Amino acid sequence: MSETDTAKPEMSASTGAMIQIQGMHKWYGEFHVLKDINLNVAKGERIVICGPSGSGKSTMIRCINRLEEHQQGKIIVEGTELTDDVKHIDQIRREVGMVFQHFNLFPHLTVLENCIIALIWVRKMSRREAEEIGMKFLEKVKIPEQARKYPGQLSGGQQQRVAIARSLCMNPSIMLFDEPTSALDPEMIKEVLDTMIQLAESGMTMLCVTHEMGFAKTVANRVIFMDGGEIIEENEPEAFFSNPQHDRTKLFLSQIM
Amino acid sequence: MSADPLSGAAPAKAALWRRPVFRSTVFQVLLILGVVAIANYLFTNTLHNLEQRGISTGFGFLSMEAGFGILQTLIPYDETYTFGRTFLVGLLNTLLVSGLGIFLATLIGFVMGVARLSSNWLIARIATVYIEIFRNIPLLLQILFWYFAVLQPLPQPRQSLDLGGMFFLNNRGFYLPAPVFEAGFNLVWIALAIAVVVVFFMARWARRRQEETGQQFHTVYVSLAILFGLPLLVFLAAGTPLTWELPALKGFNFKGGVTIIPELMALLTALSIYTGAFIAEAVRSGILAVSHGQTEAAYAVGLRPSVTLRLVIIPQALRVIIPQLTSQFLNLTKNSSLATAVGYPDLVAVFAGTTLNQTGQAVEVIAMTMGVYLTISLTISTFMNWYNKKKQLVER
Amino acid sequence: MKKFVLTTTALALCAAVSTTAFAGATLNDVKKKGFVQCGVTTGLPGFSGPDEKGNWTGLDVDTCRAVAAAVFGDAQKVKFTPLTAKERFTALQSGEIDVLSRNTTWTLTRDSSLGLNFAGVNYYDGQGFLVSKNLGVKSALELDGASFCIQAGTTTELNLADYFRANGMSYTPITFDSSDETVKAFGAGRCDALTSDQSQLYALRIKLKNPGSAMVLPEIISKEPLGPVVRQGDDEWFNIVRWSLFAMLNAEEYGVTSKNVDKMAASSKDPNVLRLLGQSGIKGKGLGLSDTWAASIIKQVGNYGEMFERNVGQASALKISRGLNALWSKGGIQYAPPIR
Amino acid sequence: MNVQKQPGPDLPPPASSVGVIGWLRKNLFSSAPNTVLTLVAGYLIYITLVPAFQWAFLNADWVGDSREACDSGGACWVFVAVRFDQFMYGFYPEAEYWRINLAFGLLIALMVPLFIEKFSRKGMLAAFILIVYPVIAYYLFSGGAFGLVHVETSLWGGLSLTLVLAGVGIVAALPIGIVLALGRRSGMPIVRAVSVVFIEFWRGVPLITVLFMSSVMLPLFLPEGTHFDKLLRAMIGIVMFQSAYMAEVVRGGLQAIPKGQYEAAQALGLSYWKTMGLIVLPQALKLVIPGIVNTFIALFKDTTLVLIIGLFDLLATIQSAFSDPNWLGYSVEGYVFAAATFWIFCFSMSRYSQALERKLHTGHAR
Repeated sequence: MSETDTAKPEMSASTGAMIQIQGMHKWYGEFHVLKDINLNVAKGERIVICGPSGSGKSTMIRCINRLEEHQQGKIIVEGTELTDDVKHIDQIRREVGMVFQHFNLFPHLTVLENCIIALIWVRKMSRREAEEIGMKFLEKVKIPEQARKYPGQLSGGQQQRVAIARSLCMNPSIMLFDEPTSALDPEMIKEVLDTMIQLAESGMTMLCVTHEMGFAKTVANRVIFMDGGEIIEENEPEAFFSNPQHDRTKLFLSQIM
Repeated sequence: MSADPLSGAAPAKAALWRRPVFRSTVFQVLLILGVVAIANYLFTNTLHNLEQRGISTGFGFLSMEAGFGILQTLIPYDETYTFGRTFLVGLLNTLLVSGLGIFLATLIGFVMGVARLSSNWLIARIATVYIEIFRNIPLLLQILFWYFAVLQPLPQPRQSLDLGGMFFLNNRGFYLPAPVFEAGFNLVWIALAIAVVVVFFMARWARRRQEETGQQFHTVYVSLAILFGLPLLVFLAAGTPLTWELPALKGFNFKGGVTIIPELMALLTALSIYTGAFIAEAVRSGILAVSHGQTEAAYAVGLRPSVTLRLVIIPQALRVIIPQLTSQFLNLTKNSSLATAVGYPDLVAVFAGTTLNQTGQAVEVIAMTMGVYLTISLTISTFMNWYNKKKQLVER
Repeated sequence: MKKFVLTTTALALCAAVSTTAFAGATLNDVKKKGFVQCGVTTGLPGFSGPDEKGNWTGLDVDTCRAVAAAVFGDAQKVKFTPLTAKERFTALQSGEIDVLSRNTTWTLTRDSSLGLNFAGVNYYDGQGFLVSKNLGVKSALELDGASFCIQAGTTTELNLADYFRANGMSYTPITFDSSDETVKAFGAGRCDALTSDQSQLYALRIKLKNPGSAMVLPEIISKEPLGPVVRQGDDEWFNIVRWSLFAMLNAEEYGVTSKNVDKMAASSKDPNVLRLLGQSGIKGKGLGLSDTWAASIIKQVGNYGEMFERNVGQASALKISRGLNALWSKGGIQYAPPIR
Repeated sequence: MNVQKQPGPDLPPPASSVGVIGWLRKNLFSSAPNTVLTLVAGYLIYITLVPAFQWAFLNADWVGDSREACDSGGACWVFVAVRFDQFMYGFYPEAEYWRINLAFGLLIALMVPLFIEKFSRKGMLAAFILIVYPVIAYYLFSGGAFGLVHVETSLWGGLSLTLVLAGVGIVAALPIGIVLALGRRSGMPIVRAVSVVFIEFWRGVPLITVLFMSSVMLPLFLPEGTHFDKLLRAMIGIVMFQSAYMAEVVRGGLQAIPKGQYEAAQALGLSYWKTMGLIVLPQALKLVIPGIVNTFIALFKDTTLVLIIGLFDLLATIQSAFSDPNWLGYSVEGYVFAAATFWIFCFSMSRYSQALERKLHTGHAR
């Protein structure tokens, strides 16, 4: 597929990287879920992570904002190392937005309230200010008219767009997507992907766990293939899809294409 | 349906007895007749029986002198008061034990429900064991156990357990110092009232300020400081106008102070421990009903755990907990009628027991007693329906 | 559908139970059932209670047996319903039992507004106090401020209130449903004194862990004539119960006992005895009973004296002396109208 | 810029996160407050459980036939052992115990196939248990026919009475509950109103007043001279009370059946009763089995209330044994025995209902 017309950011070594993951390991009890993960993400880079289920994709990105705890190695986000320290965790979570497979909107709050809750309680904004920002992002995801409704009244695609707006309100420098479209009906996938493409075009640093290969080809700078808790292969999208190197990658691609 | 679908004419009318409307009308009329007939049958029988046996009827007995004493009365009462008064005394005693029981059971239930979900294995295990033991043993047995096996073997008044010279525990009850308000204490009450008003307005101001400027205010701490500090200052300024009346052994028993009779203690302990186990389960299921994704989403947008709990988890968990909680409150109130097994003078013991026996007017007395419980339970369930409707999640 | 269910239920109930529709028919009803249903205490030594084998014994129980003997000629044709003090009147009013013989005190209210009639007195009693010996109290007047264990729904409750009011003293009542609970609470020291009819105090004292540690105070603060009760409005049944009791008293007066009753019937020259045993005079006609109604009572249950001694007197664990309950001719007040 | 990596081997986790130490760290000492909590709780358990265990087992007396056998200072289980038969059978004649044993044995034997997955005639068997078995059990308990000696209900008692009351309560309440639940969901306003009033009335009053009413006042409502058994009257009270609760459980099940099921049944031309009887109720009842079991547990515990109206269930029998002058002062043992008995029944039933709930993936509370 075609290259996107945004400038390709430089692959920086360790300086200037938004996220640095070095030698990270994670275990669930005796089970070794993530093995020696090394990954650098530069500013503005858009990475798609794919792989069979249970390969540790979600776990890896959930480690980045400490929804999961890693046991070995380092995760550094914008120069802050992720440790037990609550202050560091708070700081990193403010910089990192996340969109979940099942949206995880707060069902007891309206769409707008979902968007502004963190602005009020974390950024300590006035309600009016927060609502302005909230509306701005709801407009951006093209559902300002739903602001006063409750999440339960929206379609899945609309809910996911609200979830994206909710994350954007916090003005994050990195966005994590954990299979954002896999719980949606086909006709809704497109509206969510469109929003994500729009976001990518605005220069947001993004890590997406997704099986939408079309999306990967359109927007990704890099595609990462994971299996068995390890990064098996990573490459530019075109090369990755046209010329996979590893057997497991080939097998995986043959199954989903 | 019409016989010939092609004719286009108005559908032909079915025979009367085949029409659903007719059938349901007939059925309902028959039902009403049946219910009325049965009610009438029971009513005439009762009237006939009462008349036949020369049993007095009507509510005149309520204004007759009762002539018996009651162990615990919240309002002035002695033998010269009427049966109407005994009704009131019993009712208030029921409300007392229910109110205290609801408070304690909720406390125990919330602590145990949260403890059961604790990450500390031992704490979670203790909570589980507590819940599984106490909710699977009949309440009556628990009441009897606390009364006959735990409280009665306590020492006699003269060998009371002395807790600091102010609190005494023996098999006649738990004796606490009673506050004696001297002149000038009224100022403290006034200060407290002012503090409440101040805190109320402060909370409003803080909320508004936050909405306008985003600045947050330590409402909780400041409120507590005002609520306790202001009355305390006034209290000290007025020259500490409060003394404590200590219970002391005089004659056969302790006199003075506040007494919690063992009947109340046993009933209260059993009711709150038993109901607490059910509430703990409700709390646990409520918290579990909020999916883990909600917490993750809240963390992901940067909310701190305490804020997450307050704004995201609790409001959603309460939707599940409150209906179960109200029905437990209702059960507790109804179960307080087991008071009669240990001689606590509640409504059933005093009114449906002694009063019924002295007057012999079973129908009136039992009707009044059931009426009270029905009123309580209908009030609570009306509230619950209202709450459910209000809090129902809006969905497509 | 529901109506159908309800009517069938109602029909089923009507079919399942025996029904007699007219007042004054207790006797017919009892005869039809084949037994007398008698309400007794849930257990009070000497008055009523089941022994280890489940047989009911006691003074109140024997009073009922006498009625059964009069009606059926068989003192065993009686069934017992144990009742708490609270339940007893409702049970009688509602027709659950035919006669209530449950050490119940005869009072004006109970006679008039409860729709009941007392058929006589099988035990003259009075309310007293049981206290622990180490309390050091010698008289009830020293009990100001004490707490009392009482049984709910009894005249005891009212008498206690009256007595303390009259003497200007204060007290705390602790009211239980059954006498078992009162004695248990007293034994544990929940109250300073247990108050009840004196006869019961002796009976309840046996149930203490250490009966010797408690004593009965001398005061008797009330009159407690105890006797069998029937529903108002059935004079025939009322007479039967009343005269069953009188027959036993008369028998004692004339020296007729369960041992000599047959001999007396055959050979006595005393016209009083002959009339009592149905050998002459009105016999059983007036009561609607067989001629030997009184003879069967005496033969199977005994005369009043025998009944008394066996259950509460010297032959029992209670060892209560006859006192007021001796015959009028022997210094007591038990007095039965003549049978003629 | 292709980067490749060969898969590495699974490594063992760091020692501090697994094994006994890892478990302890994670579950007991994960933070300072947690450590304090653990230590305090551990101490509390130590000071309560150890003496309780010593009292109940180490220092207890188990054998003997009089109170003289109890001299070790611990629990006197002899008291329970001596009275065990009475606790189980009440005053039922000893020679006839086999009838009670047979009745319960038969019931258990009949119930076993219900728990076997492969058994295909569960419906038939359940119907047999609900309809035919009660008749058999009645004659076994009561006698008076087939050459069995008649045993009056006033002699029934102990655990067997508790079970009879709870069993009758649940079996009789089920059909009434179903009718009431259907009534409450009916489209006919009057039917609905009557059901609602009935259900709310019984749910709003305490069982003890219901029992009191049925035990002494019922004859007042019926024609003069109507007699029936005290136990039967207690049962009527319990059944009325229970059917209201049962109705709410069944209603939960009915609500859980998707509308499509009703529509599909009607599309097939089934009448109301056929729709209910053939399509909706079988599904709904299966859904609410856990709820029914829970109601049964509640009822089982509630049967203890009959002691207040003078019936001798397990608790009342034990309670009455306390006043035996030869055995005064062993009430704790009696209560503990009663509690343990009730607990075993209730706990195993509640576990069963939880397992069912998991299996059916549905709660009964709706």
